[in-house]
Amino acid sequence: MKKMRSILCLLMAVLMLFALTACGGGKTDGGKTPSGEDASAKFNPGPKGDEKITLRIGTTGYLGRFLSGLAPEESHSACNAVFDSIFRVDPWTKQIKSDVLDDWYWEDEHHFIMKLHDGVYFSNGQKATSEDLLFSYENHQERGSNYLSGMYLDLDKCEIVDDMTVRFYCEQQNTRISTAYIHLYCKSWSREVGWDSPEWYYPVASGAYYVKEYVADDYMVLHVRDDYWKHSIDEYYVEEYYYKYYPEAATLFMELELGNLDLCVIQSTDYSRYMSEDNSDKNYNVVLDATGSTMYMNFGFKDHDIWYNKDLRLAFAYGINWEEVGMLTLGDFYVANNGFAPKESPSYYDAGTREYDPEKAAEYLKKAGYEPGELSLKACMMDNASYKNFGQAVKYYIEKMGVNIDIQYADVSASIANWVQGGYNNDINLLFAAGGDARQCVTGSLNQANLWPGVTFAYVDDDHFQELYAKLCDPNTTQEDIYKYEKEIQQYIFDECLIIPFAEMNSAFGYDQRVIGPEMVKAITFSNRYQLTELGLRSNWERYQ
Amino acid sequence: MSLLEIKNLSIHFVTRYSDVHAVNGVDLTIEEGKTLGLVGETGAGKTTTALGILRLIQKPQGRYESGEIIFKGKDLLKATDDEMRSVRGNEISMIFQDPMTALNPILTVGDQIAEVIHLHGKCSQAEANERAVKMLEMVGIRAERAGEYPHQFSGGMKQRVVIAMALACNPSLLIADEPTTALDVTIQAQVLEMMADLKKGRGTAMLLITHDLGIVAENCDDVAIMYAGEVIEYGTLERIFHNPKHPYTLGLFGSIPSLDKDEERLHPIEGLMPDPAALPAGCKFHDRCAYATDECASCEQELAEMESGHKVRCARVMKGEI
Amino acid sequence: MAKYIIKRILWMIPVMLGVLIIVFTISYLTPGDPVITILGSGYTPEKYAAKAAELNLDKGYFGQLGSYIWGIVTRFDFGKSFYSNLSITGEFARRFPITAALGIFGCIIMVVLGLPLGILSAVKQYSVLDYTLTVIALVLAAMPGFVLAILGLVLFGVRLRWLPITGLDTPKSWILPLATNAMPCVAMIMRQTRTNMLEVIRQDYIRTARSKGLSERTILWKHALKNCLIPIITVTGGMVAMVMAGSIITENIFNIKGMGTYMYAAIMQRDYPIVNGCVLLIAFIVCCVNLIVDICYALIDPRIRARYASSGKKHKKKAHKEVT
Amino acid sequence: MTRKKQRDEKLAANLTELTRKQGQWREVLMRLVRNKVGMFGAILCIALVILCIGAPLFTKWDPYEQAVINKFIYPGREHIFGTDDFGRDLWARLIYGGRYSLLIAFGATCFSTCMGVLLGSIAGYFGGRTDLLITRFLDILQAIPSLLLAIAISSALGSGPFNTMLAISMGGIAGGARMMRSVVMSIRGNEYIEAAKATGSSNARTIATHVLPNTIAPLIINASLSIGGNIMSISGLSFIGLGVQAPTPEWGSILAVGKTYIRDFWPLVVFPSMFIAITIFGFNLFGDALRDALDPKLKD
Repeated sequence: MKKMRSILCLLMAVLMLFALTACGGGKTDGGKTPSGEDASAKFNPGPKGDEKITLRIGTTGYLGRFLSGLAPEESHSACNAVFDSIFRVDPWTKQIKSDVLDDWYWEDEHHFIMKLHDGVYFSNGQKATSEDLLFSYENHQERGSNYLSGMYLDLDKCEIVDDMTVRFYCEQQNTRISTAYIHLYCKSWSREVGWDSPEWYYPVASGAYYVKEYVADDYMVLHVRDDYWKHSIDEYYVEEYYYKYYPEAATLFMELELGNLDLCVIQSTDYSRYMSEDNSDKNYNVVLDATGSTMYMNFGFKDHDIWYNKDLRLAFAYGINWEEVGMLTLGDFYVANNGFAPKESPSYYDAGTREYDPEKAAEYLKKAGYEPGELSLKACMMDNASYKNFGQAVKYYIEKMGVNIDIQYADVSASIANWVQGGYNNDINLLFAAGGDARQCVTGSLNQANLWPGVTFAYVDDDHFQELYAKLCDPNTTQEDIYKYEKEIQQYIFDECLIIPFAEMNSAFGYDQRVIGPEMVKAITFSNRYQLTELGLRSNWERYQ
Repeated sequence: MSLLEIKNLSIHFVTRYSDVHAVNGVDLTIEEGKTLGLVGETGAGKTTTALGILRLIQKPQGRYESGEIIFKGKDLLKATDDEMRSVRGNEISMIFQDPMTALNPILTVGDQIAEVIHLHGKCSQAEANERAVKMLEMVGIRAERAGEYPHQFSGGMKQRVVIAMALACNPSLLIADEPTTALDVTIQAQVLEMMADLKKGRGTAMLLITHDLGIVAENCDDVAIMYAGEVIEYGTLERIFHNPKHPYTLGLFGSIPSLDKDEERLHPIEGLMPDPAALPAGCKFHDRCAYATDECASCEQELAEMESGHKVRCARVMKGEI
Repeated sequence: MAKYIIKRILWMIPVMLGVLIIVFTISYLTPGDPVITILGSGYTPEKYAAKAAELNLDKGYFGQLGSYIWGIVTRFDFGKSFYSNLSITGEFARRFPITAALGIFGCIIMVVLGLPLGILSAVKQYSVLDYTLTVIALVLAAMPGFVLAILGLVLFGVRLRWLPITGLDTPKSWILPLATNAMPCVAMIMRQTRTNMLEVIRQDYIRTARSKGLSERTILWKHALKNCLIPIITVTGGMVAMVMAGSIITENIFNIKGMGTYMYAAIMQRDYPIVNGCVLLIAFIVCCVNLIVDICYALIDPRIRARYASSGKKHKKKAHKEVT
Repeated sequence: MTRKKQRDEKLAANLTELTRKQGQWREVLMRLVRNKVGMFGAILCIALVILCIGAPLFTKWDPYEQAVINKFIYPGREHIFGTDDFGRDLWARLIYGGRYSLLIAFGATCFSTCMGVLLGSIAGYFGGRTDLLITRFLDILQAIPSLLLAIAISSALGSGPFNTMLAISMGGIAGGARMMRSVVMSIRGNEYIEAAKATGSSNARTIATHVLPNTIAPLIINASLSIGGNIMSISGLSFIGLGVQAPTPEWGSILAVGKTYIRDFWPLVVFPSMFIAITIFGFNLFGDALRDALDPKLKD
């Protein structure tokens, strides 16, 4: 009697398992086209009267430290609020602007002049001088951060003209010096506390917000300064940012659903579920926004001469179903794009597509002189979701083509270290300009392609390409010429199959409709970073009132 | 009026696979202050009968098919649980066979005795402890050992504790289920002698269950011999020992090796106990009985009175053929 | 008896030392150079040497081990995290109480729920209650922890909105994490209690107790329960280790800032000082629990208490391992 | 009379005949077969093993064959268990994946049992100082929860089937060794061990011939019960991203991927959990039945 009942137990156990999971799952039938923008007007977010708010932001990235440029990447958004940036992109005009410089220009081939605004004060009351301006670049070399790469700066030859101007010396002209993400550091304070002190969690800076509270890997509170030199305190609508870290993305989205968060980045799985359900009455909404960076596969030219053989590159172009790889890697964020600028950007150019054709791929492979199964490649990728998906998707097609590939996944910092100078064992790899470029231009996406030493596999060892790229980076080429060259370089890349672009990266932001509108969210966010100083100003909110 | 009368008691154990008839129509009576010996091979239903009296048969499987157990005029089978609880340990108490496992290993000996006194004696805990210590001294255990644990006592000493516990509330009937089987011979005699003294002193009736005829001879007033769940011979000690009639009883006495003759081999009764789940019809002993006839195998046997104070369940005996 | 406890505590020191050495060796053998990961890309040889010296990575295995042990023993300093440069001990001070509280409450729930349910299903064998409890136990024991946690989160947090889903500020928010972390252990304890109880109920001394006229309830609580506690305590000891290890998964999903999330982040960033520190502290808790388990044995079972006392003289031996 | 005599002789005859032919193992097997629940568990395990080894026979789909168009198809006629986030057939992935899961679990159990036997028998047999040392080492091993130990080791050795197996087996050693030690110590006292020593057999030979055979029973029980635990640890490691890496199909890693789609596509969570549950349940049932069969005094 006891025997039979135990078998019954198993059946009931399996049934219960079934029921538990089924009721946990929601219903879904594939994602629809993004339509988050038509938020109903019944929520009228934005400032009413002169009240101030606390904005709650959720993130799955580590809060990190306020020392920009060190792995793992510190929280860019928080640095943007706490420090004044020497150069950053104006979210409204999408052009380069500066918080602290009155003027900046190329004096001649080698000299770049920066004029500091007279009246910038740090939070410890000290006035900013050209010493601090120069120090803001020197510290990166001193600390070994890779932000100076690509500026061809020779810091010994830079000199201070007067207490508000600095003349920088560069071996060759470049645009990177005026687009890189550099903050104004206070030299005396930095020297006093040194780079390793925990003081850097409550930095002395000239930005609009100061760090009121910081709990590692938990939350931080940025509060607006009442003695900010640029704007008075009542110009600010957002009094405080409450920045909370969530290790688990699923929990982050649920917090948004329950109304405990005002702004956060959401995953493609949550996004596709959101789009498939009717959300008219929900207090939160989602907006999709191009991050300005495109996704492309690089051939590791440097030290891997197999890639100088064009047939092999073409075999890869035809042998991999790029549309499918895009969909598998990015899910509902996938937008097909064969160029190096997002579709919205004026520099967008579709150089043409190579349809997935296994026979042609086999042909090219034989023409390149490899029997199926003869060639074997190695790659080391980051172990975050999109790289893992890309690795799985590509590995399937490459092996189907008859090429063996061994993909290792390493954590963020180990893979960066591996990409940049160790190992060189990357025959192929996926890259998307991590920082993205708010100006959504080709040079922004290709910034690693001409950089040496930089990301080892991204360098394109082709003279004509480097020549075209140099023209693009030359600051004095006119805007029309830039567009012309951008088209030319993208066409050249396609014809020579130097790099295979296949997707444009969107990211989705969840926001509380009662607090903030979709246009504001799109404006102040690009590639998962928030322009918190801009978001704080009441005037910016009134644009969309 | 006798202290305890068991009339036509039958207990069956019903499981999915088999229906075990452990006890089939047992009739026994125990007089005030007297000792009844219950003798039989293992599996004859002796212990089941004893447990039946205290209604300790395992609930789901065990079932009281029929019969009554009249104790001091009250039928215990009809009694409510509370009534039974006030009887157990107070009016009727029991000693079990294996002393090694009969005591709770994690409670002190004194506590275990005091527990039953406190429960039935309706006195304070302190007084219960006192009486417990007195009981221990009566069974020959030093008072200061009351605070010790069962694992600190030998087998014999443990049995003494169990006896002390059983007699603590001065019960009118003591059921002893093979009290000395697990002990070696020397301790056996001491324990039995002690039980006899205590019994005489307090006038306690006893149901002594054993398969050792020597013990029965010395301690019992009446004897009942059980076979396959039935009492096959029942009578006073003299009648049974001097004039055994039932073939099985003769076999039992025959299998005791006599001291004066030098015998090479023992004389066991051939064959095995019948399977209680599939009892043969008619006389249960007929397939092992030397005098069995076809008639024995067919008709049911009655426990009839052969002479005063001596009953036998065998038609041939009643007809005087054996 | 007290002598035995002191002896056991003394024995904990070499065990903890052993744990420390094992954990350190494992992380020492891990490939990947911490200095490069800290300095990032543009490192120069002399900066590399300076940083290596600072993290005393240049002293070779025994040097590092020595300074690591010395740091912990004297200043209770677990060193600094590679990335955040914050002292680990400070973080532990803040996070350890949360995980410890979760662990202790988890254990209490385990015992408070597991024991009675086990007894109930043992006493009422083959009843409907027995089977429903067995089915629940089977499902909970077979489901990996994180599936249970996320299901609970989705079901109670988002769908029904009864319980808050993150943090531990309101008492209500303790329910979900504790439930999902302790449930599998409750199931195991329930099964263990049931088997033990079934065994104990069949013992002779229970029949003796019944023959003494005690009511079923007293027999259950006074006689049966105590006897079947011993093997259950061993299982509970084991469960505590499981609950502590399970905290990594639960704290992550419920966003509780305890040792679990700290260690998870450290594993992801390959931040070895933190991983070592967390493992050490959790191992310490498990050692303490094992000691408490041994003491509970002695409290409950006089036979073991006797053996402990006598073992003080003879060679060291933990007797209770044989009993269970 | 004669009828009775013949029946007795026949009974006695086949009784002796039965016991003579059966060794101890046959008797255990007899008892095991009679235990229906145990048999049910055994059938479950064997079915799983057959399913996984003979995977190509049970499905025409290739576990690595991916196609985005049939992503997240619900279970139907074509795909029995539906498809996963890469459009690969879930049923194929689960039965091919079973090879990895069961192999890792078995491997880990064998490794920890062998180490356990080694350490346990040495500690039990020699006693004294070695026993003290080994017991302390076991304490150390047991102090670190097995999941943490597995995490530390697999992050050191790197992920992959073999490293995961090694990492998981470390946790199981302490349990096996401790049990082995108690069994050996109880046997060591027996006379036949002294007799073996008296006849001059070396320690190793004594252990191998006399001590080990008696410990086979508890070892098998411990092993079968620990397989369930190992499978749980594998899925725990995969949750943290350390266990077997994609795209290798393995129950734990499929479940870890399923976790992200728990609210969108329930089959990706239900079916791996079911496979894990059935395996654990099967091995536990079989283990319990084995314990009852090998250890008759433990009444059911």
